[in-house]
Formats: sequence, structure tokens, C-alpha cells
Amino acid sequence: MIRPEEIKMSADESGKWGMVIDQDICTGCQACVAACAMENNISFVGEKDSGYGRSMHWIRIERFWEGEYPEVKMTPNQPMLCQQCGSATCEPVCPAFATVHSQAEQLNLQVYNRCVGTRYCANNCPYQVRSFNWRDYERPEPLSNQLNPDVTVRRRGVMEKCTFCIQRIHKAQDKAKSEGREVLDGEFTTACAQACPANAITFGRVDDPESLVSQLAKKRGHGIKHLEELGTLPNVTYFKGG
Amino acid sequence: MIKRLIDWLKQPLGLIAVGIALLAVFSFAAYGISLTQQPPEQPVQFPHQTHVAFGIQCLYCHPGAAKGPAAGIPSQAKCWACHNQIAKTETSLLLAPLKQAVLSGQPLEWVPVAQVPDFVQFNHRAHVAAGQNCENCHGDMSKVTIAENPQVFNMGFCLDCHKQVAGDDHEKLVKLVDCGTCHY
Amino acid sequence: MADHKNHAGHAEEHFREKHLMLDPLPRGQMNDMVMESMHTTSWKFWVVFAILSAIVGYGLFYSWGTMIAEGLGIAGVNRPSYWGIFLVNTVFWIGISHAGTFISAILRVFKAEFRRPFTRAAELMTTFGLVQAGFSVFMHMGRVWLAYWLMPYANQRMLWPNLHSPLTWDLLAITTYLLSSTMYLFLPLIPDLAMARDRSTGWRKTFYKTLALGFRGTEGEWAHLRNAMNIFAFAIIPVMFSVHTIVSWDFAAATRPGWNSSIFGPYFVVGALHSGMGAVIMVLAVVRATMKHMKYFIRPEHFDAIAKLMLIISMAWAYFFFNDYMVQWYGGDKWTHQLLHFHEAGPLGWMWFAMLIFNIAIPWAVLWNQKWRSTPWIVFIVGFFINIGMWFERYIIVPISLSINRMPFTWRMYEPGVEIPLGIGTLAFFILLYMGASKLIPLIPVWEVEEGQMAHELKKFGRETVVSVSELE
Amino acid sequence: MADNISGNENSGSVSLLAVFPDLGPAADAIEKLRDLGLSDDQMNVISGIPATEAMLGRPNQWTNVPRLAAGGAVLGFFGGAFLTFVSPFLYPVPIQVGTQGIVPGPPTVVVLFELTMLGMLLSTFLGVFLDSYFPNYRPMEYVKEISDGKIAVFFICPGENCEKFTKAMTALGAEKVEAAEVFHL
Amino acid sequence: MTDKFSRRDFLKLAGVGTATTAILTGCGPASRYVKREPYMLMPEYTYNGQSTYYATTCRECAAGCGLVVRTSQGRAIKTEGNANHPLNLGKTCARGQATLHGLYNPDRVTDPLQRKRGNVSAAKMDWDAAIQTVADAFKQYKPNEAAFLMGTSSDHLFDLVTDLCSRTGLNLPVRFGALSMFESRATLAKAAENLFGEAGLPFFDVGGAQVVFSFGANFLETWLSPVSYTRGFAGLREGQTKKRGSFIQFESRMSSTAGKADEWIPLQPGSEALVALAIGRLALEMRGGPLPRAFADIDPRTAAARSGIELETLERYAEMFVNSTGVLAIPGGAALGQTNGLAVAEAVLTLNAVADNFGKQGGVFFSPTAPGQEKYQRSASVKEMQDLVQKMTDGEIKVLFVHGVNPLFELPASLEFKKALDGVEQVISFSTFPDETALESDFVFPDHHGLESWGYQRVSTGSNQSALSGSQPVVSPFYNTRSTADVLIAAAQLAGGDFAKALPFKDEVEFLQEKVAPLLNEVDGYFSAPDINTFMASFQQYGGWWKNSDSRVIPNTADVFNRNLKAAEAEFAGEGEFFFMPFVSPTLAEAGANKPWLQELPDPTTTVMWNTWVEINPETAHELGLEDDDVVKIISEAGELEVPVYRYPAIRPDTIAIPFGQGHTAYGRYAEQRGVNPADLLGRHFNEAGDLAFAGMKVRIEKTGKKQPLSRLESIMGVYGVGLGEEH
Repeated sequence: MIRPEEIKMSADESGKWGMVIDQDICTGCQACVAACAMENNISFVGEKDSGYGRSMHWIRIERFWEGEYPEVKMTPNQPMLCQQCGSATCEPVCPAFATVHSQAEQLNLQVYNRCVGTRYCANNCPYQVRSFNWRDYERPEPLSNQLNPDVTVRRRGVMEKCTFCIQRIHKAQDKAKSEGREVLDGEFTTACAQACPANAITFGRVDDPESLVSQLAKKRGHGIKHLEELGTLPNVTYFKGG
Repeated sequence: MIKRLIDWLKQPLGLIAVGIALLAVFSFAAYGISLTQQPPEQPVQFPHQTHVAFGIQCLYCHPGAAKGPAAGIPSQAKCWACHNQIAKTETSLLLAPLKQAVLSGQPLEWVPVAQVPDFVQFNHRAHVAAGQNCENCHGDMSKVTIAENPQVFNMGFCLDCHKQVAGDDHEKLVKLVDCGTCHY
Repeated sequence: MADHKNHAGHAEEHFREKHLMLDPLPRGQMNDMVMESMHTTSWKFWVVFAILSAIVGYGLFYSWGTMIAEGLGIAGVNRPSYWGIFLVNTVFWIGISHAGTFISAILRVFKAEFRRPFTRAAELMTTFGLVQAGFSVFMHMGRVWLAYWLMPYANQRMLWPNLHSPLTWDLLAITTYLLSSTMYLFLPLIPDLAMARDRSTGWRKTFYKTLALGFRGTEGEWAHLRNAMNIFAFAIIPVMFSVHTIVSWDFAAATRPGWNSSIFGPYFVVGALHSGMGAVIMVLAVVRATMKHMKYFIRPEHFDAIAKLMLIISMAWAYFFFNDYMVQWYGGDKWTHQLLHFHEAGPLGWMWFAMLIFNIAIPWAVLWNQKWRSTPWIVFIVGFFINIGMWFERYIIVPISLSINRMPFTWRMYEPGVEIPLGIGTLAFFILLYMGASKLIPLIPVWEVEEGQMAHELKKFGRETVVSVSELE
Repeated sequence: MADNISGNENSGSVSLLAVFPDLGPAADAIEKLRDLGLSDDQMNVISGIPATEAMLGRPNQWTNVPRLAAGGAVLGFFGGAFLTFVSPFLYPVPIQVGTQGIVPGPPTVVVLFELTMLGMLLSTFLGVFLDSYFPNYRPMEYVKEISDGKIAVFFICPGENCEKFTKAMTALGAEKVEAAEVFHL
Repeated sequence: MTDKFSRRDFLKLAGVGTATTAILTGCGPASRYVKREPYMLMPEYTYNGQSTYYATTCRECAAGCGLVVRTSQGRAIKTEGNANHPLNLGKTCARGQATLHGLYNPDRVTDPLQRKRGNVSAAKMDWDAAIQTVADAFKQYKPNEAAFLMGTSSDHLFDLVTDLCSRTGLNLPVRFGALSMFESRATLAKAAENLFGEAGLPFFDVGGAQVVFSFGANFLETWLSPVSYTRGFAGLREGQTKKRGSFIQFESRMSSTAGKADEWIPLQPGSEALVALAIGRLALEMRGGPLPRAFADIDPRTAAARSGIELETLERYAEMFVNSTGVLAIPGGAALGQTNGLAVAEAVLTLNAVADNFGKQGGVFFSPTAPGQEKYQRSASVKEMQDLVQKMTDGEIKVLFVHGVNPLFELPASLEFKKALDGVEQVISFSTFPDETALESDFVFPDHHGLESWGYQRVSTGSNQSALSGSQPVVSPFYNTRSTADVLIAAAQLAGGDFAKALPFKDEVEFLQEKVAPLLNEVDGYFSAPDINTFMASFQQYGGWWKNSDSRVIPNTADVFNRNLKAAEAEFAGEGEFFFMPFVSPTLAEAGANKPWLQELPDPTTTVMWNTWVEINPETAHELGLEDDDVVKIISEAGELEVPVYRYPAIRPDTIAIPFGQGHTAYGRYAEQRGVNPADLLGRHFNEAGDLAFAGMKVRIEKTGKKQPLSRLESIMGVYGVGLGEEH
């Protein structure tokens, strides 16, 4: 047992893993969405459910319109994914401790096997990035051969969300450890960042000032964090550009 | 009728009968539970102790344990490499399934013994690298034929060891008991 | 008993007609009336019972079973309305359950004498309403078979529930409330069960004998019972308030526009009483109309009294509603404004107006008139509208408010699916339980009525004869 | 305790049950019995309504219910305190949710309140059972008229003088005075 | 990434992984009596539970992006971009990611089949009989009675068939793909030929430019090589030149490419050439000096009037040409798919001359030809396809081999390919999937999926380097399929004679080795090797072979200014009041509809999933009394179809647009009976280069009174304010 004063409060910290997303060069091509689905064994839900707000995308690309024809403009594509908040509103409301803060990785964890499906976390997520397994979505044979063995396959009644590809984090850490070194910046990245043809997504250590994400954030300077005013301490920085 | 039955059951003899019935139910349940703990039927009654006695290292057949998440079952080619040089292979009834499988090119269908649920991401490599011996979890293979689980692989088993290994190192403890270390 | 009649000998005839308490019958006769009301069962009862059983079987158990097997996909919940009618019904049933406690505890504490004949009828609603609330909240869980994980016990891994979560408080509060309201239903029932025991044979005898626990009515038994009932009457009031307050915190504690409001606690409590009183008056009207001898026990004066309470509560609800609306309208951020606008002008804007009409306009228009208040069918209709209105209120708070959040890209309407049979199933189950109970449990607490009749007398002040009550305890 | 005095157990004495139609005569009867030399713990009143001790002129009934309630409340409070203050620290590393403290402030109050109330109400309920020896299905002295509103005064006459007691009771308006029927409840 | 050699004996792996069954039980209790099959023979480099990575080439389109496929226990788990590959530098598009859903699709053709045409049911055959059938077809018919219709990938099979045909006198194979139809590649090549004297695919250095004018080129979606052009776009924005470059798109409908533009100019369809020339002329006038012949005839005022663009706007753009360096103009997409497409292509390419960017950073180059390739080989234009169709209809073709293309779906219905098939005695399809054409074939001899196949693909554009992208099987074949190259080789051997001589190979790999052998002598390669076996090993390890240096070709621009340019406006066929604009779905493209996760990807502009929609300007919809999800009938001279409305705010009021990609009648459970195919509306109209004038139709709209809710990811309330109630 340890004493409460030893518990780190992430409010005082900057988080560990973070992302920088450049909306100016995001073309909305959906490569990240597909990559995420393939990496993380995300179910597809079919036409009816996906049109009824039940699609399981862990990352979605939002776009709005400004102005009227012919002066109409598409707002910069905005990939929206779990912001891995430092002070996440989803966490305290789970009655079963199924969504908790990882103190080792400073991520929001969703522990599938502990989830009982009250969906309170999803209601309380200001970013609306959690998706719920409304059914046991069919994955006809032999599609299951594609499933990533590093990621749990979720069944009905379980909440899920972007994990910042924690399986890749662990794999990289394991590899680094086996080689007796620290994880290098850029040694691995999330599936979305890896696929992005425009390199609009950069992933890395935000607590390391030398990392590419920190450098990018510094270079671009005027990044925004969504709904920061709610005090959620999100770890994804957006650059609108333009 | 029912009243008479109840009255009879209140007799000492009836009480004994009730006791015996309850005992039977409990033993049946216990037997059922113990059945689930028996090592499953395997295609080959693989004698682990014989192989260990020959001085074959665990990692010779299960090399994945040192390299990655899964220890793995050896390929039949690996079995055959030794066994086709052993005369007993031709005669032994025990080895007939192996011979048949190799010759017919059909894989043997082993039944996994040591398993964690799918929502647990277990990595052998990290555990071997941390100095854990195989028998810490899988028991002493020099004493069993078909592999058995000496303990149930539940979260308590994992966590107890993790806590013990972390000791006073707080940072290590945080890492080792983090939900996200195993569940994602 | 005859003495009491003599005491009242000077009273005006109409007082006796009007007041149950001034129209005493011998205890034995009242006992017989209550027993007879339980024993008399027409074929209509069984027809209704069978229909309701079928509805419960399909609506509740079959539909729920299907939903457990197939997942919540067959319901209408979606992103962003992760909670749908399930939570609407939960709040609604917890609201209904507030009436029983309000009547039997608060009115007992304040010695409102008109409560006496129908405390039991109201308490039954509390317990049965909470059962439905439990059904509704468990239904909405994605993996209800693991619901026991929410109980405060340490599992094999020493994982306790998260005490930060309003849902955990909810579970504790609802459990507390369900247990205590059941106990509070049972304690005053013991003497009546003893009475029924003394007057029945066969399986009913066994049933009542078992439940009466061997109660005789010795001084000690009465003293313990009285003490306990007093403690309950006082202690269950804060529990009742806390339950609905905590239910409101499920919403108010969330960082959502429209929900994050500090007035939600009392607003919900008053709303609960509003729908609860409406439901009590409906139940009483039905009981009075359908069960034998109930016209003696439940009289227009009781409807009058409850209806007065309804009017007051309706005003209080209007006050809290406006209070919430005003603050959100004035100080809310853009999302809150969007939500308020959506409530009124969105696709279900009619519901918002219907809510105001049913909850405010109709009670205010009808219940000021004593004659109307005293007419069971009129107050029945008012109660019905209030319940519809309050259900709408919860519908507006849960799925409609969930449709609007801070991510406009995800806004979406909610269309109920299997929630409808499930919801109807809970309603049918509530009625079914109540019907069953009305045939098994003395609906009228005879000893309380007798006690009240002993305490009441007519007294002359100058030329005027007035009712006077002695404090017996 | 008065509830449990039983003629059957005191061989040589007789239990009598005098049934009165109303409170007043019953109170008088108790006064009379006292005059006739019976102590308060040798008699009891069985009634269909909660007649208070004051109405009957009886000493105050001892009841443990309030004390048990208080005890239960304390237990409940400690149960709540265990959940809120202890259980979060039973993990190897306390689980962190959001940036709330390991022991959150206001939620603690909620949990403490609910569990205190639960403890109190449960123990009150159990207190009735304990104090009244519920459930109790053994044969007891009883007449069915009691649930019809009659007041029964139950007393033990010390054997030889029973006639005297019966007369006194009848004089005071007892509808019947008889050896207490052992009633299989 | 670990680089591992693949070995032939890898294919002999019998063991399928352990984890599949375990994973299927999901979060539930692990099933205790799972069976695990060990490898029969485990490759040395494999460890249980560890992933092996194989480099190969994506076959979802013809671009030829390099992939690294993560496999585990013999199953392909994830595709990732090959970071060494010069075309995509480690990146992929969504289709490349979803290629696994093609590999493990539940509806693949599992065995060789014989069927009565049009029947869904079919009899299974064995491969010997199948090869015999092919051999018989070779022998039975005269050489000019056999025809090969092939898709745009993969190139090695095309080479093999070309060798076979040229050595035996069979008709040379025809290549076609709907993507190249919508890209109007023939037009682009023809324009380049006219301007620079050499047919080839121009390479537009978007990344190095500062201002990009795109005339309809949807280079961020499916055009030529979307992955590499997207990288270029990122370069434009991030400013390789330290300045955020601007991007102006001329297009009647805002595509997702146009959505990224700083300015989207919804010009009058068909006036692109006018606009390009007008800008050029205005720029040249500002710069002073004599007007070259190319720009002499254009009147900017007329151009402004005809295109609906303000003259001031054109002048502003002209100023950009004068004042900026690195100005680039790209012709493409629907602008070329009009009757004046060639004129547009020439005008826009000529506009680059005003910026004088040929062969310079941010300018126009010729794409390097792939190693071993003499000159750019383009796939057939629709006009050339029409010739083939005519020959088939006339009964000149007796046996048709189809591979890698689904003409019944991809060709406009007005070409009547179905009718033409009736004139062919024997149709043999090598389709992996039960697509429409396979359903109308007599035989289906399924090829492996791309990830199970050997091969190579020439990178024809998008890369600075001359590159040959290599394929190798990353998993053993999942079904009883066989490589078409192997089938053809075996059939040729069986047929004997010229056929056996034409393909004197043991198998496909030997053929590949022969084809890549000349690269052994090339210098400046990414790797070199002393012998062919070592070379092949590296070829597999790195996923191809490419030159290290920039091998783009600078076009010969001597005559560019001095040509007469026609500033013709497009003609539109049909009576309707709406310009019809079909466009390729950026997520599905021509062959993605069978992959469930591609169906579930929201369209970048409309966020619609799993269906087809018609985009109509909200104003127009209002006038027509149409709401979202109302099903309308679109009628062209060639056909009609019913499709739900999407009120799209960024489309000209006189234009409607429908994505191409859905509307399959076969092609597996995820594609069938879903949406409509806009190609059904296209008539037989061509531009001067023979490409289909797919954007040259006019159509009518009729209400049907039906509703069909479109599945959108976006909220119609939150994005469009529909259903939120009137404003206060």
C-alpha cells in the first residue's frame, strides 16, 4: 500500500503521449480511419446502424461548411479521436473502474473486461469519441483471420475508444527494453499516423521537449486543444492553419 | 401426502436421508468442478518428464517464450527431427499419432493447457527477461506427463507476483499494476 | 366502540358522511370489510390479470431476454443518446415511488390525519415502483449479467466499485431506499397481517401466519413497533430526498450543456412528488371504484386533500422549472442555448409544450375547485396528465438533451426501439404486482384507521361544531 | 420480560386472560390487579391498537429499538467510511480517475450518508425482530377477539386466589375472564 | 520494421495460427477446448506469436504503392506502407489498408468454377481440368479469335500475356480500368504528345509549387497516384519553400480535393480551356512583350462571361502568375472528360508555359518510365474498348479471357458489353471475386488475391524515381486458387507448339526472374546484386527495385507557345437541364465496394456510408421541392436510375453529381444491391483523344415520392442545422 501523497496528479503534468494534428494538410482521405479499424479490430456495423450514430470509428473526420454557395468553404478537416485527457471526464463516472487513468502511460484506459456497459462515460465525454458495441457485430468467416492478436476483440455491451495504439507502445517498450535502451522518438507510431499520406498526424512524447511532437507544437505555435476550457487537459493539439 | 413426507423427513432417519442427498449433490458439484481442472485430452500423451529427463531445455521446443508473446508449440518437423532417429518411434503405440500425423501431413491438434483470457495481453518475453523461470507459472515439467496447470491463471496470480517483483520500486509498481499493462 | 359513537352523538350528520374518522364502525366490522375486499375477486380481475401477465411476459421478459442475447442494438440508443427511455423510465418509476414515502412518512410526521386509510396503498406503490425502476436501470446496461460488479464488495482481485461515480451512489441510494421502504411497508403491516391471520383459513392462514411473525399485540410489541415506525418516518424522509437528488446528479454531475445545473436536485425531488401524487390519486380512484367496501374507507375528502397537495406541488414544480430555465437561459453558454432552443423548437418541441400544459396548466385550471378536487374521476384524469407530463419532462431531460452536445458533428435524434415494449412491460408489471398485492395484503391499515377514529371527535365552539383531534401518542 | 411470562412454566399458578371492550376498564383492571397484589411484571395487556403505557397506567416499556438504530447508524457510518476512506487504498496503487483525489470530497459525504441511513434503518427493523422475539410461531396466550378491538389483560394469579381475581375483573366490566387459552398462532 | 526474406517453402506452411480461434471468443470466457495446430514445418525465421513483415505491392489500384504486410502465424494482419518505396514513402490510402478485407473476404471465389452464364450457382472443377480448358481454348480457336481483356494491375501478368500473344499471334491484350477512364489518361498522354512531342504521363510537382491551379484534377482522391500527390499537397501547405502555398481549384462540384483549396471556383462546365487561356493571356499581357500564338485568339472578357468567373478574379490569378514563382496548373478529372477534354488538357499544360515551370521545382515533368520500360504504356481508352466490344458483338472474338477488370460494371452500360459477351463463344474469367463479369463467364479460374501473388507493377507516375514495385505472397493462398500466370504457363505448355515456346517457364517466379534479370546490369539502383537469386531476394525484401536518383524527364517545350490552341467549349449530350458529373468515390474507387470497412468509411465530402447519393445544390433542391433522402430519378439519354438526394452546399445549381463505385449486382454480399452505378447514365460520347466524355452529359431529374435514408456519419442537425428548429 502506498500513501496518498505519493499519487501523482496529472493536473500538474503535461501528460506523456500526445499527438499533433495539422488540419491544414489533412485531406480527409479516411486512410487513418481504415488503418485504425484494421489495427484495432474495430467492427463494421452495416448501413442501418452506421447511419444511426452507431458506427464504431475510433477516429472520425469532421468537416463543416462556412458560407453560402458560391462562397461556400469546407472547414479544415478535423480528425476527432480520444484526446487522452489528463483530467478526463469519462473516468470518474464509471461505477466499475472500467475506464481509469493509466499512471504508467498517462492515457485513458478502457478496460473491456471490466466494462458493464452503463455508457455513462460516453455521455460524459465532451468529444463524443467513445463507441459502444451495440451488438455482436458479425464478422463472417474468414474475415476474422485479419484480426490483430495484440488487441482484444470486443463483444456486445462493451464501450471502446482510441487507445493511442497502446499495443504498439507496449511493443516498442518491450523491444527497447530487450535491447537495453529507451524508446526512441519516431521508433513507432500509431496506426493512423503511420498511414496518413499527408503526414498530418504526428505522435510521440509530449513530455520530451526534443521529440517531434513537441518540436512541431513549438514550431507552429498557435495550436489549439479542443474544449480546453472544460479543464480536460487534452493531449491532442490541432493546427488549423490557413 | 406431502405433510406425511415432511413428517417422515423430520425423523432421524429422514434427516440422515436429507444429509446424504445434500452430500451427494455437493460431491457431484465438486466432481464437476474438479473435472474442469483436469488436463484435457491430448492427441498424443506427451510425456514431458521423459523429455526433461533427457536434458532437453524448455526453450528448445518452446523458443517463442524468450522472443515474444507466445511460447508456441513446436512444429512437427521439430519433433520428427529427433523421433525419426529413434527406433521406438516405429513401435511405440504412444507415438503412433505423431508418426501418422507427420506422414500424412496433417497437423496434430493440441489442446492448449495454459491459457489466459483473450482480454489479457500476455508477453512471455518480458517475463523470461525478468528472470522468471518457466516452472514459476507452469509447474515442474519433470514431474508431469501431459502439461497441467499448477494454478489458475487469474488476475490475482498475476498481480501477487507483480507486486512482489516490484517491491519498493514505486515506478515499477505503477507500471506493473497498471490496468493498461495487460488489458487493451 | 359504542362509546365513540356516543361521544359523537351531537355531531352533525354531514360531518360523519364526509369524514371517515367521524364515521366509525366497530373494529370487527371494518376487519370483515377489509378481508372481504381481499377475497372478492370477479372474473374481470382475472381477465385483466391474464392480459397483464401476457404483456409482462412479452414486454418485459421476452424482450429483455432478446436484448440480452442480441445486445442493445435492438433498442434505440445511439451516439449521442447513449441513454434512452431506459433512464427516462428509471427516473419516472423512482418518481412514482416518492409518493408512498411522502404520504406515509411526511404526513405521519406532521400528523396529517387524512393520510390514515391510504398510507398502505401509497407505500405499496413505493416498493413496486422501485422494482420497476430497478428493472429499467438494469435493462440499460450493456452487460447486465455483470451488474453485481457494482455492489460494494471486493471481488477476487479486491476491486471495489468506483465511489466517485454518481451511478455507484445511485446504486447505494436506491438499494437503501428499496430496503427501507419495504421495511417501512412491512412494519405497520404486521398488526394487519395478524388480523388477517385470525380471520382466514387454508393457505391464506399459513401465508398470513408466516408473515405476521407471531404478533399478538402485547404492550412490548406495540412499543417496539411504534418506536421503529417513528424512527422510520423521520429517517426515510432524507433517504427519499437523497435518492432523487442522487438520481438528478447522474445528470447534473455530468459536464454536459443543460445537465450541469445545481437546481436539478430539488427540481427532480419536486418532479418526483408531482408524478407520485398523480399516480397515488389514480391508484386510489381505481381501488375505490373496483374493490369492495373501499368507498367507505376512501372518501372524497381524501381526494380533496391529495389534490390540494398536487396543486401545491405543481406550483413548486413550476417554480423549480422556471428557476432552472431562467438560469440556463441567462447564463448558459452557446451549447446550452442551442439545447434550450432545441427543446422548444426541435422536432419534439411539442413535447416541451405538452409538458408545461400537463404539469402546470391542467392542474392549475382544475384543482382550485373543491368540488372538482373531490370528484375521483376528475382528479384521476388530472393525475394521468401529470404523469404523462412528467414522463415527457424526463424524456426531454434524457434523450432529447443528449441529442445536443459540444460536438455538433455527432448530434442525432433518438428513436426508441425495444424500449417501448420494455417500458410497457414495466408498467404492466407494476399494475400486476399491485393487483396481486391488493388480493393478498390488507390495503387498509385497519388499526391505524381505528386509532384515528378514536382520536377524532366533534367539539362545539359556541354555535359551531368542529372536528377536533386528540394527540394519542 | 413481561411479554413472555407464561403460566405454563410456573407450575402451581394459573394464567388468566380478561377481555375488556375498551381502554378505560382495562386500565381500571390493571389498577385493581395491582391492588390485589400483583406486580407489574406479572401482567400484560394485549390489544389491537397501539395503546400507550400512559393510557393504561402501566410503567414505561423498555425498548432497545432506538439504541439499536443508533448502533446500526454507527456501524453503517463505519461501513461507509471503510468504503470511502479505506477501500481506495487497498489496491497496490490507488486507481486514479480524472484528477479527482483518491478519496473525493463531496462523494464521500454521499456514501457516508447513504450507508449510515441504511445501517440505521436496517438495524431498526431488526431491532423490532430482536426485541419482540420475531418470528415466533410457538403457541402463545391469545384470543382472536383482540384483533377485533378488544383489550385483553393477561395476568398470572398465584394459584389459590383465582376466584378473587376473576370476580374483580368481571366487576370491572370484563366480557370474559378465562384461563388463558394457549392459541396456536 | 523487420525485413525478412520470403522463401518459396513458405508456401508450404500448413499451420494456421493459434490465435484465431482464441480471439473469436472475444471478451467472453476463453473456450477451454480450443484446438491449436502447430506448423508442420516452421520457417526458421518465424517464432510463434511474433509477426513477420513482408514487402509487397498494393494491387487496389494501378499506382503501385509499396506495402509492408504484417503477418502473424501465416495470417496477414495489417498493411503498412513501405517506407523505402519511392512512391508512397511508408504511407497508404484507405484502400490499401482495407485490402485485407479483400483477402479474407467471405465471398471470394474459392475454386475453379464452370457455370451457365448468369447463374449464381456453379460447378467446381479441379485445376487440371481448368488448365486443360485454357489450353483447349488456345488450340481450338484461331489466334485472332482469342482476346485478353486485362486490368491495370498487375503489370507482370500483362507482360506475360503480351509475350504470349505477340509470340503466338493472338490478339494483343487490351487493358482497361474505370479509374483510368475517369482519369482520362489517354487525353493527358495525347495532350503531352501534342505539346511536347512525346506521349507520357506528366508529373506535377505539387510539393514544390507555391501556387497550384487545378482544373478538375482530384489529385487528393483517386487521380493517378493519390498517396504521392497527397504528400505533394502537404509539401505545398507546409511550404518546402517556407511559405504556405496557395491552391485554387476550378470545378463545378467541390470535390474533397477542392475542399482543401483556398479558392474553389465553380465555373461553367466546359469552359475550363477558355479560363486557362484567358488567365495565360492576362498574365502575359501584364508581363508585357509579344503575345505567343497559343494565347493570341482568346478574349478574356468572353472567357469570363462564358465561365461565369469575374474578370477581376481572372486578373488576380494572372497576377499570381506574374508575381509568384512556382506556379503550377494541373488539368485532370472531369475537365478532361468532356468533348473538349483534349483542348482543356492542352490549354492547361500550355498555361504552365506562362509560369515557365517545365522541369523546374514546382513545375511539370514527365513521369519517369519504370525500369525496363521504353515508353509510357497507357490502358485503353473507352473508344478503344468500343472497338473491342464491336469485334465481340460481330462474333470476331470467339474466346475472351478476362483478368483484373470487371467490364460489366466498369464500362458504361451504353457500350453494351453484356450484349457483346453474347457474341463470344467462351468467356474465361480469372477473377478472384464473383463479380458481374465472372457471373457472365463460362469459366472462373480464380487468381490469387494480390497479397498471395507474385508479380511486379511499374510505377507510372507519382514518383521522382524510376521504380518497379515488386509483389510477393505474404501468406499462403487461403483458397484453392491459382496464379493466372501459372495457369497460362501450364496451359501453354499443355497446348504445346508455339504456345509452349512462347512461355518456356517452369512457373511464374521463373518468368519474373527473367523479366527483372536485365536490372542486374543497371546502375544507380536501390540495391545491386551479383546474381539473379540474390537480386530476387533483395527485390522481395525491399519490395521492388528503383533508381536512387531523380529520373523525371524534362519535357521538350520548344513549340509549346507556338501552337494554335483551340479554346473550344464542351458540348453536352442530352436534353436535361442539369450537367451531370460522375466522380469516383474517393474511398471505394472502382473495386472497393466488396470490402466492408471501405463501405463503412464515410465519404470525405458527404460522410455517406454504404450507399450512393446524388448531390444537388440546396437552392435547386428547394426549387424542385426536394428534401434530403428523397429518391429521385435521374434520366439521361443513355439510361436512368433512382438515387437518394444529398443536398450538397458546394455544387453549382445547374449541376448534379453521383459517385462511382457502388451499384453492383454481384461482387459479394457487401457490394450487391447497394446503391447505383452512374456509368449507367453515360452515353457514347468521346473527346478527341478517345476518352469517354463522362462529364459531358445533361440529365433530367424526376421526383419519385420515395424516401431512402442515407447513412451519414455527420449529423444533419449539427452540420446543416436541419431539424434544430427555426432561429429565435
